[in-house]
Amino acid sequence: MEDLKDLYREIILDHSKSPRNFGKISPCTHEGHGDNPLCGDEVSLYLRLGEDETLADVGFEGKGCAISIASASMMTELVKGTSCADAKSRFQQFLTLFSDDSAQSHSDIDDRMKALIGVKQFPMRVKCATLPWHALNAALSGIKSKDDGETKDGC
Amino acid sequence: MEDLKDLYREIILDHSKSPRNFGKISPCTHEGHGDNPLCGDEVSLYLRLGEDETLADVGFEGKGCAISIASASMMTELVKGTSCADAKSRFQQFLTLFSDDSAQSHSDIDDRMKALIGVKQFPMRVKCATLPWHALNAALSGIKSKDDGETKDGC
Amino acid sequence: MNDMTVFDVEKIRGDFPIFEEKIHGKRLTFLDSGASAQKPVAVLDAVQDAYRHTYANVHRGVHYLSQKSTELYEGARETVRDHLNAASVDEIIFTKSTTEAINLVANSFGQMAIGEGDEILLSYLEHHSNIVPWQLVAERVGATVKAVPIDTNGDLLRDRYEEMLTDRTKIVAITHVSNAIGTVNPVKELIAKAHSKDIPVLIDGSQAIPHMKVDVRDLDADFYVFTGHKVFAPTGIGVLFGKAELLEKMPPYQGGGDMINRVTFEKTTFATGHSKFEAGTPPIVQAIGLGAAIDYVNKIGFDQIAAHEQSLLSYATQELGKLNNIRIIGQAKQKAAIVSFTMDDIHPHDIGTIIDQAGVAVRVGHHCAQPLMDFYDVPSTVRASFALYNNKEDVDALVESIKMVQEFFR
Amino acid sequence: MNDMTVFDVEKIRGDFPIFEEKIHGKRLTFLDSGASAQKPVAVLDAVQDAYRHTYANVHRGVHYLSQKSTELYEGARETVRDHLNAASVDEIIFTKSTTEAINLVANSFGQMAIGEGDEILLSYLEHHSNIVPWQLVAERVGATVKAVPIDTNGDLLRDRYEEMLTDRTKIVAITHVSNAIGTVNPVKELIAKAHSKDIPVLIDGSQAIPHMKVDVRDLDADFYVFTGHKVFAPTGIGVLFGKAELLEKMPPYQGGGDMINRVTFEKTTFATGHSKFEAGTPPIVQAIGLGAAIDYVNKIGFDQIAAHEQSLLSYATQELGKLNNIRIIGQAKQKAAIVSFTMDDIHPHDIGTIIDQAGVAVRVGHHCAQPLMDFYDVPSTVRASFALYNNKEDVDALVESIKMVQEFFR
Ligand SMILES: Cc1ncc(COP(=O)(O)O)c(C=O)c1O
Ligand SMILES: Cc1ncc(COP(=O)(O)O)c(C=O)c1O
Repeated sequence: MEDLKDLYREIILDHSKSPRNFGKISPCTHEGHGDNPLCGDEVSLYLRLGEDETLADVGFEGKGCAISIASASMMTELVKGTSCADAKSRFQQFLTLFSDDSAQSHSDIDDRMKALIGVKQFPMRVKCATLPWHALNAALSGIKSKDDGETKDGC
Repeated sequence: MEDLKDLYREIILDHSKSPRNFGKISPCTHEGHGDNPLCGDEVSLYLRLGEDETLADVGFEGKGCAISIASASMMTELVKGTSCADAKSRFQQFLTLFSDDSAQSHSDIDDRMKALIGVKQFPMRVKCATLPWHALNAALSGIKSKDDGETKDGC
Repeated sequence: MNDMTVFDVEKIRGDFPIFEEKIHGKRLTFLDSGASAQKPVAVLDAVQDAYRHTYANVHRGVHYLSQKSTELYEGARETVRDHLNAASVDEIIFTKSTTEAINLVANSFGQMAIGEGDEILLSYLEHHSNIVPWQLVAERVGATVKAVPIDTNGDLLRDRYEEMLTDRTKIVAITHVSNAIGTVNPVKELIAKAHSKDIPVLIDGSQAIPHMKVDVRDLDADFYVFTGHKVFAPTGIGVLFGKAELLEKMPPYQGGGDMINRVTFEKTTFATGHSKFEAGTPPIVQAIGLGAAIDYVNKIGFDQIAAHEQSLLSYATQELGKLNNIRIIGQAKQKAAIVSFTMDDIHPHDIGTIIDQAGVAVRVGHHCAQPLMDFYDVPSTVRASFALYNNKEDVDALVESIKMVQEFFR
Repeated sequence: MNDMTVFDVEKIRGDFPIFEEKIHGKRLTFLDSGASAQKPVAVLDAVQDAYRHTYANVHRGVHYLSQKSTELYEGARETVRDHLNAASVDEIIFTKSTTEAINLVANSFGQMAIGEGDEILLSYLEHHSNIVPWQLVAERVGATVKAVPIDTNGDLLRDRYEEMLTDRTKIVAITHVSNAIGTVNPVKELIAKAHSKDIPVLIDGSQAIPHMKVDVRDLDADFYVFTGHKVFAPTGIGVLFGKAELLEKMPPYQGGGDMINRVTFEKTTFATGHSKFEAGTPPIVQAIGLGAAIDYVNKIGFDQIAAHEQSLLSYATQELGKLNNIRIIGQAKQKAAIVSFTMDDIHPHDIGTIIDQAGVAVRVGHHCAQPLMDFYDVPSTVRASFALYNNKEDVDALVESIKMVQEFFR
C-alpha cells in the first residue's frame, strides 16, 4: 500500500482528474501520436511552434490510465513556452529517471517529472508514464519514434 | 538378448544374407515401391502377372536392414505362383500379425510370416518388416499405398 | 472417467502448487486463467518424469529412450484424439500454440483454396490470433476479410452471419468462446449453415477446451484449434485438429526434418498424415504434459467443472453488479466463466495495479481483441476469468478489492 | 564465468538425473546427444520453479505473477543475447526450434528479398531443416536452390563456394557444424566471402552451440539459429538471432497476439523489435529453461567442454578404427565430437537394435541429411555423438557393443 500511495500521489490524482491543456489546439503546427499496444491506450500531442522556435501552445488528447493522463498533463505544463531543444532534453531527462537510479536526486529535474518516480516500483506501468513523452518526441522530431509515434507537419 | 535371438532367428539371418528372388525380373508387368522416410531404406518390387492372374514371377531390389531384406525375400517366396487375390490377403494377414496378439497362433498363417513375429518386441522395427509388403501391395493395387508406395503399369 | 463423486474445490486447489505462494504478503486470488492457467502436480510430474526417466528425441531412434519417448509423445496424440473424438491420430497435429495452428491453416489452406476476390469470414468476437493470420494471407492473395457483427450483449448476429456466407466465402474462422467477454457461440449451428454452402469452418477453441467437452465429429468442425497453456498444460504446445480429407490435400506449411519422405536438391517429397505438418523436433515434453493435463480434467469431469464455474460466474456477476459505477461488458445468452467490466472514471490499468496489491490477479487491457473493444467503444476492460480451481473466496476478494479501488479514487 | 578449476566429468554426470536409469538392466551409454541432449537438474529446477512459483502469461499483465513471469522470460532473452554477444535483445527472437527459425527467415526474408531467377546457396552438409524451407520458398517465388559440394573428407569445397556466389545469390544458408558427420565449417571466412559480394548469410548453429562459444558479432553473421533441446534445454524452444537492420525491414511471419501495434479489420499495424516475430503466447517456461541451460554450460566453460569432447572424439575414432570392417564417414580437418560410421554387410538399423540391448544409444539412419548420404552413397550410418557428460567408459561400451554385433552376424 505504501508503494501505491507513492505511485498515486496527490499531484498525480489531481492532474489525472483535471488534466491541463487537454484538447486539440488551433492553430496547430505539429502533431505526434503514441500507442501502447499492450493496453490499447493512445495519446495525441499537438504543438504550435512559435516564430522563435518555442512551443507557443501545447495540447493533448487521448484515453489512458491515471498515470498516462497525469504524465501528459504535467508534461504540457512543463514544455509550454520552452524551446524545442529544451523540450527534447526534458524528454531525455524523463527517460533517465527510470533507467538511472541516481537521476532522482538531480536538482535540475523538475518536480513535476519526479512526481512520477513511484512508477519505478511498477515496471509494467513505466510505459504509461513515458507514452505522452514519446508522443511529444514524435511531434518534435518529425520522425517515427521508437514507440511508433507518428507525426505530420501541419495538423 | 533373448529378444534379440528371437528377432534375428536363423531363418532371418539366412534370408538376409542370401536373399531369394533378388533383382529385377524381365519381362515385368507391375512394379511397386516402398520408402521408409525414417531411415532412408527403399524397396522396389517387380511382378509379372500371368494370363491366369497369378504372380508368374516376383523379384525385389533395395537397400535395407536384415529384417527388411529377409522379409522381402520370404515374401517373394510366399507369393510367387499365387493369385493376386491370395497375395493381397497374405498382405492383410501379415499386418494382422503385428496388430492382433492372437494372430500368431492362427494356423493359416505361413511360418515364413510368423518368423518375423520377434519384431513385435521392437516397435521401431515393425516398419522394416512391413515395408516390402507395402511395396507388394502398391504393385498389386496400382494405387498409391499408405506408405507412399508408387506403382506403374509396365516397368 | 469421472471418479470424483463430489466436486471438492479445496482438494483441487491442493493439486496446484502455485496457491502456496503469497503475493505482496497476501493470499493469491488468481482470476487470470483466461490468459493462461496454472498447472497441477500431475502435469508437472509428467514433465519431470519425461525429462528424468525417458528423455530422447522421438521418431528417428531405435534405442530404448527414443522408443519410450516416442510412445509417450504419440500416446499424448492419442489422448488428444480421444478427447476431441477425432477419427484418427493423423488428424491431430501438435503446434506450439493456437496462434501457430491458425497460421498453419491460414497459410496452407489459404495457399490451396483462397484466391483473389475471395472472402474469409470472421466475427467481431475474435482474438487477434484469429484475425491477423487471415489478414496476412488475404493481403498476399488479394482476398478480403469480413467480420460478422454482434449485438450489444455480445451475441453474434445470426441473420447477418447467414447473409455474409456467400459464394465468395472460402472459409469461416470463428471462436468457440470469446476470451474477452465470454460469449459461447453456437458453433454447431454456425458450422451447419456454412456447410450447407460447402464452406469449411475453423473453430478457435482456445477458451472452450478448459471449460467444456468438445466433440469435433459432433460439431462437424473442419478445423478445431486450441492452446495447451490455457488448459493446465505447459507453455509451448498447441493442437490443430483437421479433417483428414482436407489435411491430405493441403500443402506443407513449414519444411524440415520429419515432414519429408525423401529429400534431394532436385526434388523433395513429403510425408503423409500428421507428420507432413510437424517439421523439426516437436515440443515433445510439452505434448506429454498436455496429455497429462487432459487426463487430469477428464478425471474431474466436465459436468462438474462446468457446474462449478457457472455458479462462480453467477455469483461474481451478482456481486459486482451491486457495486456502483460498474459496467459489465458482454451479457451473452450463453457465457463461459469470464466477466469483463469497466468502471466510470477509473481506468482498467489503474484498477489492475491497485488490486494486485491485494493479491488479486486479473487481466486489464484489450485482451488481444481490439475490434471488439472498438465495438464497445472502450480502450480496455478489467477481465476476471475463472477456472476449476477458483472458489467463492476468490469472488469475494475481487469484490473487496474493487471497493478498495473506489475508496482510493474517491 | 568458469568457476570449476578442473573438468570433472563424473561430477557433471551427477547433474543429469537420466544417468540413474537402467536400460534393459544395463548402464546407459548415451551417445545420441546430437539428436537431443539430456537435461541437468539446474534446467529441470528452473522449469519447475517457473510453474510452481511465478507462473502467468507474459507481457500483457500488470499483476505480480505476470510481471515476474515477464522478467524471467525477458531475462532469458538477455542471457541468450549476452551468450551470443548480440548487440540488442531486439535481435533475439524465440521460436519453437531451429526448424521454425529457418522457416521464419526463409519466408520473411524470402518475401522481401528473393524473387524469380534468384539463387539460394546451401551446402551438401545441410540438415533437412536447412534445405526444405528454402525449397518451399524457392518454388513459390521461382528461385533456385544450389548446394556447395564437399570433398570425400566432408570438407566444403572452398573454391566452388566462391564460384557459386553470384550476383543472383540472395542468401547463403549454411551449417556451422554438420550433424551427420561433424564437419566444422569455417563460417567466419564463408561469411566474409559472401559479404564481399553483399550477400547475407544464415548460419545453422544447432550443432555448434552445445560444443563451442559463438560470437555472432565476431562472425558477422546476419542470421544465426539454434535449437534449445540440443543444448540441454527443454524441448519446444529455439532461437533466431538476426541483425536489427534486417529484421526491421522484414515483414512479419506469423500473425497473432503480441506482434501487433493496432488491429482493426481495415488495417493492422505491427509491433517493432523482437515482438514483431513472436506472435501468440511464446514458449515462456521453455525460454526460461534455455536461459538456465546457457548459464549451466557457461559455468563449466566452453574451453573445458571442447577439450573434453575432443579427447573423447580422438579416443573413439582410434578405438573404432581398430575394428574390422568399419568405415568412418567424415574426416574433416575440424570436427565436432560426432563419429558416423558404417560396417560392411551389416545395416545400421540392425546395429542400433543390437547395441541398444547393451544399453548403448546411438542414432542410426540418414540423420535428416539425405543429400549427404547420397553423396557418400550410403542409405544411412551409425552416429555416435558426444556431449559434455560422456566419458571414456561410454566409448569403451560402444566399442564392446560393436564387437558384439560382429559376433552376432558372424
Ligand atoms: C544441423 C541441424 N540443423 C537443424 C536441426 C533441426 O533442429 P530442430 O529439429 O530442433 O528444429 C538439427 C537437429 O535436428 C540439426 O542437427
Ligand atoms: C480465443 C483465443 N484465441 C487465440 C488465443 C491465442 O492463444 P496463444 O497465445 O496460446 O496462441 C487466445 C489466447 O491468448 C484466445 O483466448
